[in-house]
Amino acid sequence: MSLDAVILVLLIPATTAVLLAVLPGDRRTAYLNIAATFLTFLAASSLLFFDRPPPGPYLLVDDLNSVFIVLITFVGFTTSVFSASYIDHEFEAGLVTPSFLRLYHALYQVLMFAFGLALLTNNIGVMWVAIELATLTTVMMVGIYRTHEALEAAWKYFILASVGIALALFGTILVYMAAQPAIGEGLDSMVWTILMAHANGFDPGLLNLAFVFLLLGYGTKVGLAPLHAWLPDAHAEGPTPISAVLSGLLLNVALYALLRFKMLLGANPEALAPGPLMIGMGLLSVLFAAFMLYRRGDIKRLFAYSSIEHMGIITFAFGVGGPLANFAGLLHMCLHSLTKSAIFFAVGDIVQVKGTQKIADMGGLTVTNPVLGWGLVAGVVAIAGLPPLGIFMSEFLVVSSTFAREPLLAVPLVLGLLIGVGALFLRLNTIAFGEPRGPTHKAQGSYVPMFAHLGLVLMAGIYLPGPVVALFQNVARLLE
Amino acid sequence: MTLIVVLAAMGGLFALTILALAIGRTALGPVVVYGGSLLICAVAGLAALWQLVGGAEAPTATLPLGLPWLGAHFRIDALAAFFLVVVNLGSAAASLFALGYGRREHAPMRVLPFYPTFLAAMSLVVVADDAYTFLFSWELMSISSWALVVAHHETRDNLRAGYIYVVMASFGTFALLLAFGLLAGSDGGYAFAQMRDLPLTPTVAALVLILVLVGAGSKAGLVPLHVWLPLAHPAAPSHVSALMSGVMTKVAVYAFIRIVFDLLQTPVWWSSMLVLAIAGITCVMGVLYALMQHDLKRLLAYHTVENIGIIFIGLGLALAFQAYGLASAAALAFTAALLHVFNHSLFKSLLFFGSGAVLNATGMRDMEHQGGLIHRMPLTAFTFLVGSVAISALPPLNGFVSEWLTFQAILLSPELPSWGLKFLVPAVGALLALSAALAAACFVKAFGVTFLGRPRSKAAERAQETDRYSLAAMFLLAGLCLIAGIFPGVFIDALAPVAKALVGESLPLQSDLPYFSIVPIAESRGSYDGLLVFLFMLVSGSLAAVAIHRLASNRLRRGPAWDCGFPDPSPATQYSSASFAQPIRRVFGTMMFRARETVDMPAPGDMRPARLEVGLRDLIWDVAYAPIVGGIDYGARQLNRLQFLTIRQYLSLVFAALVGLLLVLAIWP
Amino acid sequence: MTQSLIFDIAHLLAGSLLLVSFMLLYQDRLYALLNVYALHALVLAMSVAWQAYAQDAPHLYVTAAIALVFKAILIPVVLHRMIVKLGIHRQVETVVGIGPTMLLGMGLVALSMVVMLHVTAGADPLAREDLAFALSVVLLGLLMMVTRRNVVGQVVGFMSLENGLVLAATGAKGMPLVVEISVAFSILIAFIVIGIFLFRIRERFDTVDVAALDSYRGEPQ
Amino acid sequence: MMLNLLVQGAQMALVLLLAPLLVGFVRKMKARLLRRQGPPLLQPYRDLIRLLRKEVVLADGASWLFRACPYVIFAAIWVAASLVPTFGAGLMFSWSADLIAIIALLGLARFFLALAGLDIGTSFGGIGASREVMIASLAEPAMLMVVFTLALVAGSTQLSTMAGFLVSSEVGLRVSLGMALFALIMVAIAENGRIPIDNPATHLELTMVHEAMVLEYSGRHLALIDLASEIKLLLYASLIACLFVPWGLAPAGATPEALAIGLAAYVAKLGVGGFLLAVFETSIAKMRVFRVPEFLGAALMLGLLAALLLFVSRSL
Repeated sequence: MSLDAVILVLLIPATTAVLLAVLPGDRRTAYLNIAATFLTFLAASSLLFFDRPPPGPYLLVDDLNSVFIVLITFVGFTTSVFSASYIDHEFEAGLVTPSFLRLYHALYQVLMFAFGLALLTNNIGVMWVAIELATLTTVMMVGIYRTHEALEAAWKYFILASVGIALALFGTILVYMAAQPAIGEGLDSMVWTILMAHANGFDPGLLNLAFVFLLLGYGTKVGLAPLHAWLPDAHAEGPTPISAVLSGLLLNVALYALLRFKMLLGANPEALAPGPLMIGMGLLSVLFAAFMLYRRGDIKRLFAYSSIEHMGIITFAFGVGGPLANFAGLLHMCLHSLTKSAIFFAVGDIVQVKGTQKIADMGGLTVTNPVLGWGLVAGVVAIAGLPPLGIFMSEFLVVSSTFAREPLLAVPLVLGLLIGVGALFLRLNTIAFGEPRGPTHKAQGSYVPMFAHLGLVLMAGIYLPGPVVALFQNVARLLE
Repeated sequence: MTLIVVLAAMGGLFALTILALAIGRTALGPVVVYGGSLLICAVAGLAALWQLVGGAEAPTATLPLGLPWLGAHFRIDALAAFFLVVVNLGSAAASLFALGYGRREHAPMRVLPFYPTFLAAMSLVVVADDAYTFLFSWELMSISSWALVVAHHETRDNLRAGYIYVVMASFGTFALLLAFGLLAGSDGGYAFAQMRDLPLTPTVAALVLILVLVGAGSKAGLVPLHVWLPLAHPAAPSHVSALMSGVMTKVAVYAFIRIVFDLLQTPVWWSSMLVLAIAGITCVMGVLYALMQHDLKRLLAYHTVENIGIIFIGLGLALAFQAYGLASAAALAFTAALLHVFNHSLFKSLLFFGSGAVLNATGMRDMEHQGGLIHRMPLTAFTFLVGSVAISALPPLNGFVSEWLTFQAILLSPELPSWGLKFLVPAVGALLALSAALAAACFVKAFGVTFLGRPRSKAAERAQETDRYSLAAMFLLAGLCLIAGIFPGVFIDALAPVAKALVGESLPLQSDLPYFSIVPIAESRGSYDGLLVFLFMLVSGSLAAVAIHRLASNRLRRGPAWDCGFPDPSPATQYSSASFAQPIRRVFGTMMFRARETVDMPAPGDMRPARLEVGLRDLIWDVAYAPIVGGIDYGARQLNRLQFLTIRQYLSLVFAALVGLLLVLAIWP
Repeated sequence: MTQSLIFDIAHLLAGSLLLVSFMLLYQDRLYALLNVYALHALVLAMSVAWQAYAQDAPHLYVTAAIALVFKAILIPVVLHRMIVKLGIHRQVETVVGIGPTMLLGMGLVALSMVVMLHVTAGADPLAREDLAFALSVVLLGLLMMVTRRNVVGQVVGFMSLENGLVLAATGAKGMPLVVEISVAFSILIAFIVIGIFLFRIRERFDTVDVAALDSYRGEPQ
Repeated sequence: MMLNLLVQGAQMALVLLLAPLLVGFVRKMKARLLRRQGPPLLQPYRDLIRLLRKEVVLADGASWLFRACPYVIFAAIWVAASLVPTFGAGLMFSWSADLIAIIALLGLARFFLALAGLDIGTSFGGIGASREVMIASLAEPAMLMVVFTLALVAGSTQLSTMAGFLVSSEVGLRVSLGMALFALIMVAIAENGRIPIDNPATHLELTMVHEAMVLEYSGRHLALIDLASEIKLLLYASLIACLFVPWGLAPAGATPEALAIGLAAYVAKLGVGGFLLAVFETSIAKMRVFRVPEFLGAALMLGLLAALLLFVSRSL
C-alpha cells in the first residue's frame, strides 16, 4: 500500500510536469499545478500513517525523510497556491507570456519531482543526481524573467552550484570507495541502509575526506558561508514564489543530504566527529549573515540573508547534537521553512503593491495595507525568534542546551542572533511603520497561504501535538 | 482554586485580544476591552490577595502546553501572589483610567488588541513555574509592549524608542535564557522545582547571578542598562506608560527575586556588594537624569529608574544579611524592598495617569509650555500633588514608609562582619539620602512648572479637567497611597509570608501594636506611626486655621502680584523647568552630563534676543553604547564588500575553504 | 598480463593526466589551451578504457567513448568556434602569473598526496594512488578556475576538474552509475557552454555582455 | 497617663511660645555685638500679632494651594518640633516619629514652601524655590549622615533613646561625634537660612532665598510662615542640645522636679546657643549662592566620614 504512496509522490509530479510541458501555456494550468502538488502532499502525508515498505535498493522511507517529505510537499502545495495568484497578477500586468507560464509550471513540477527523489531515494548516487536536477531546474526558474539581473543571478548560481555539485560527487565517490572494501563492489555500496549497517567497518580516513567534500558540496546548496554567494541574488531576482521555494525547500533538501552523511560518519567510531565542522560553519554563517543584514536595501535579499542565518543556526544545532539540540534543529528547520516562505509570500505582495524591491521606497505598510503589513510584522517577529511564535521554542532549546554544555559556543551564537534581531527590526521599522511611502495599490496575491503558515508556527510555539513530538524525538535519536 | 481563577482570567484576557481584533474599530471597542480587562484584573487581583492573606498551600497546575515533554507549569506561592496583586492592581487601575483616556485614542487598532495580551503576559510571568513558560511570557510581555510603544509610529522618536526597546529586551531575554540554561543543567531540567535541586559550582552560580542581574536589570532599568526605558515608557499611550513603569519593571524585580533568592541555592558572597553598588549608582543617576528633563513623561520614566535603584538597595541588603545568616535583618531589608515595589507601583501609575490627563488637556508633554493647570484642572492637580509627595518620600504618605524601612535596614549594617560591606553600606545610604532629597527637588519642579504659575501657552490656558473615569482611577490610587502611608503595619504583615518563604524570617507582627505604629526591630531602635503624624498635622493645622480665623482677621483682598514692585506682564519671565533645575545642574551637571552653557549676548543696539544654550551629553550612552553601535556599523560596512565580488572571487572563497579543510585533514592526528 | 602491469599502466595513465593538467596551467594562449584540453580528455578516455579493461566492466567503455567524442573533439571545436565568433582575446589573462600558479599547483598536488597517504592507509594501493591523482586533478582544475580571467580558461578549468571526477569514479572498482554520472556531467558542461554562447559572455563568467552587472546587486554599493 | 499627656501638651505649647523669643534674643545679641541698641526682646511677638490682625492681600494668580501652604508648613514644623525632646525625654508620643521622620517632616514643609514660591508665577518666587531645593538637596543627605553616625553609636534612631544613650558614660569622646556635631551645625545654619547661607534680614532681592519664596505672602499667612521658621530654628537648637549636650534632660516618666530642672537646663542651653549663633553671624559675611554647594558638600563629607570613622574607632 504505502510503497504505492512512495511511487505516487514521485509519479504525480513527473507526469504532471510532462503534461504541463505539452499543454499550451494558460492561466488555468496554475490550477493543475495546485491540484498536482496537493495530491503529492496527500500521498506524502499518507507515508506517516501506513506501515512503511522495507527499504529497497532505490527507495527508502524512514522517520527522517518522512518528516522532510511531508514538510516539503506541504510547503510546495501552499507555495503553488500563492504562486497561482501571484503569477496571475503578473500575467494580467503583462509581465509574463503564455510560454512563460508553460515553462514555469512545468519546471515547478520537475522541481517537486527532484525534491521527492532526493528525499526518498536510498542511493547516494541517485540522491546526487536528483539534487543536480533540482539545481538546474531552479537555475532556469531564477533566470526565467530574462532581465539582466535575473540572468546574472542565474549564471552566478549556476556556476557556483556546478562546482558544488562536482565537489559533492567527489565526496560521493569517496564514500563508495570507503564502503567498497567492506561491502563489496556494486550497487550495494551506494545504498543507505546497507552503508549504515556496515558503517563501522569503513576506512575512517576516506570517510573524513568524503565528508569534507560533501560538506562543501551540499553546503553550497544549504547556503552556508562562505559558500553562500549565489543565495541572495538567486532569491532576489527570481519570481517570488521561487524565492519561497529556494528558502523553504531547496536549502532543506541539501541539509537533508548533509544530515544523512553526518549519520554515516556518526556510525563509524574512528571517523572524526562531523560536529565541530558543522558547528564552525554554522556559527560563521550566523555571524556573517547577521552583519550582512544591516546594509541590505533590497527586501528580498534581506530575507535571503536571514535564511542564511537560520540555516546556520540549524547546522549549528545538528552539529552540537544530543537529543535536545537535534530536536531543536529539526523543529527550527520546519518552522523556518514555514515562516520564511510565509514572509516571502508577504514580500511578493509587497513588491507587487509598491512596484519595487528597494526598502527605501516603501514605508508605512501597516497604514496602507494593514493585513499585509501586520502579516509581515508577524513574520519578522517569528523569524526574530520571539514568542508567541514557534521559532522561540527551538532557539530556546538550542541556546540553553548548548550553553549548559559548551558555554563558549553559545555566546557567539547569541551575539549573532541579537545582531540579526537588531537588523531585522531596523528594516521592519522602515517597511511597516512611519509615514506611508510609495504607491498604495491593493495587494493581489492571496493571504491564505501566508496566514496558514503563520498559524501553524503560532501553534507550534504554544502547543506541539504529541505524535509530532514523538516523531521528532525518534528522528533526533536517529541523528545521534 | 486561586490558580484556576488566575489562569481563567488570563484566558479571558487573550479572548479579549481576539475580540478587540473584531470590534476594535467600533465605538464599543474601547469600552469592551478596557471594561473587560478592568473586571478580569480585579478578579485576578482579589484572588491573589486572598491567596496571599489566606496563606493557603501554594496551588500548582500543569497544562499540556509549551515544551512538549515538560508542559507548562504554574504555581502561586506567597511571592507570586504578592506580585500578582501588584500587577493586577496596576492593570485594573490602568484599565479604569483607559475607560476614559483610551476612548480618545486615534489609532485604536494599534492599542486595543495588544493591551490585554500585555496584561496577561505580565501575570503569566509571575505564575510561571518553568523556564520555558517564564521566558515565553516574559518575551510576550516585551513584544506586546513593543507593539504598544510603536502604536504612535508617525513620530520618528517613537519608532527609535521602540527599536532600542526591542533590541534591549531581546538582549535581556538572552541573558536570562543563558542563566536558565545554566540552572537547568545539561539534561534540560527546565522546571523550577528541578532547578532548586540542581547543585551548582560557585563559578556557575556567580555566572548565573551576573546574567540575571543583566537580564532582569535591563528590563527593570538598572544603570547602565536603562537607556531604553526613558525612551520607550513615554512613547506609549499614557495608560500603557503607567503599566510599563509601574508594573512591568516590578515583574523584572520579581524575576530577580525568583531566581536569586529562590532558584539559585548556592550563595555568592560578593553578590550583595555588586547589587548594592549598582543600585546606589542607579538611584542617583536616575534622579539626576530626571532633573534635567523637560518632558513630563520622560521625567517620570527616569524616576522609575531611581525607584528601581531604591528597591535593589533593599534587595542587596537582604542578600548581604542573608549571606551572613542575619535572618531578621534580611527580612527587614527584603520587606522594605517589597513594600517599595508596592508603593512605587501605586504612585508611579498615579503620576503617569496625571501626565496623561495633562497630555490630553494640552496636547503637549513638554513642561515648558504648561503652567497654571491647577486652576483649570484642580482635581488632577490634587492627585498629582499627592503622588508627588508620595514619591518624594515625605510623610505621611507611603513612599516615606518604605524608604524609612530601608534606612532602618541600612542602620543594621554594623552587624555585618565583612569590611567591604561595612564601608559600602553607609556610602549607599548617603546615595539613597541624596537621591531622596533630589527627588523632592525634582517633583517641586515637575508639579510647580506644570500645574502652578501662569499658563505658558494658549493650549495650557484652554485646558479642561479630564473625564471622570480617569479621575476615578487617580483618586483610587491617591487614596491607596494615603492608606498605605498611615496604616503601613497592615501591609507589612501581609508581606510576612513572602519574607518568611524567601529569607527564612519575617518582621514581627505589626498590626497589634498601639495606634498602628510600626516597629521593625524593637521599640528602642526606632518606630514610626504614620497615623499619629497624620492626625497631629491635621489637628494642629486645622487648629491654627480655626484659631486664626476666629480670633484674628479672616479678611482677604485680591490684588496684583507684588514681586518686589515690578510685576512682569509676560508669563515667559516665570521660572521654567530648565531655569528651575539650573542651580542643581551647576552643582552636578558639569560632572555628570558635561553640561556646557553658551551665552550669546547681542551687542548693544542689536535687536535680536540674547540666547543662553545648555548642552547636555548622556555620558552613559557615549561610553557604553555608541562604541557598540559604531562597531556593528563598521563590521557591517567591511563585510558588505563580500556582496559585490565577482564569481571568480566567490569561487576563490570556495577554493580556499576546500584547501583549508584539506589542510586540517592532513594535519589531523 | 600480470596484476602489476595493469596497475602500472593505470598508474601511468592517471599520472599523465595529472601531467596534462599541469600543461593546462602552463598554457598562455587560448588555442593552445584548447588543444591541451583535448589531450587531457584523450588521456582520460584512455585511462577510463584501461580501467574498463582492467575491471572488465564494459559499461565503462561508454564513458570512455563519451570522453573521447564529446570532450576530446566536440567541446574543443565548439569553443574554438566561439572564440572566433565572439572575438574573444586570444590571450589567457591570469590573476597570478603562470609561474606562481604552477608553484601553487605543486603545493596542491603535495597536499592531495599527503591527505591521501595520511587518511587512506587501509585502502588498496591502486584505488589509493588513483584517488591521489584524481584529487590533484580536481584541485588543479579548481585552481585554474580561480586564477584564469578568461571565460574559456575557466570553462576548461571546470572541465578538467570534471575529468578528475570521472577518473576517480572509474578508479573506484565496480562503482555503479558511473556512466549516468558522466552523462549528467556532460549535460552540465553543455549547459555552461551554451550559457556562455547564449549570454554572449566575452571575457569572464561575471561580465555577461549586456552590462557590467557586477556593479548592480539591487543594492547601494 | 494624664501627666504624660500634660507634659506632651506643655512641650507643644513651649516650642510655640519660646520660638519667637529665641529669634528676638539672637537679634538682640547681634545688635549688641554691633554696639547697637537693637529691637526689644519681644519684638517678634509684636510682629506676629500685627501680621495676624492685618488682612491678606492675595495675588491674582494665587491658587488654593497657595492659601493652604502656610497651614501645612506650620503644622509640619510644629509637629516636628513638638517631637524633639526639649526639657524631657520619652514624651508620650515621642515614639511616633524618630529622627528620620522628623527630618522628613521638615522636608515636607520645605516641599510646600517651594511650591508656594512657584505658585504665583513670579521670577523671584522661582529664584527662591530653585535655590531652596538646591540647598536642601545637599543639606538633607548631610543631615541624614549625621543621623546615621548617631544612630550607629546609639543603636537607635529614637531621639529619646539616643539622648539617653549619649548622656550615659560609655560613649566617651569620639572623633566621629565631633565631626557629626560640626556637620549638624553647618546643616542647621543652612536649613534656617542664617548667615553665611542666607540673610534673614535682607531684602536685597538677588541674594534672598527664603524671603524670595514668601515674597507674595502677607497677613496671617506670612505670620504663620514666620512663626514656622522661628520654630524651625528652635527645633534645630533643641536638637543639637538634646543630642550633644543632653545633660539635665529629664528622663521618661520623671518627677515634676526633674522636669523643672530639665526646663531650666533647656532654657540655659538655648541662651548659650543663641549667643553663639549671634557671635558667629556677626563675625562672618554672607557667601555667594554658588559657594553654598561647597559648604554643604563639606558637611555631607563630614557626615559620611563620621559614619565611616565610626567603624574604625569601634573596631579598635
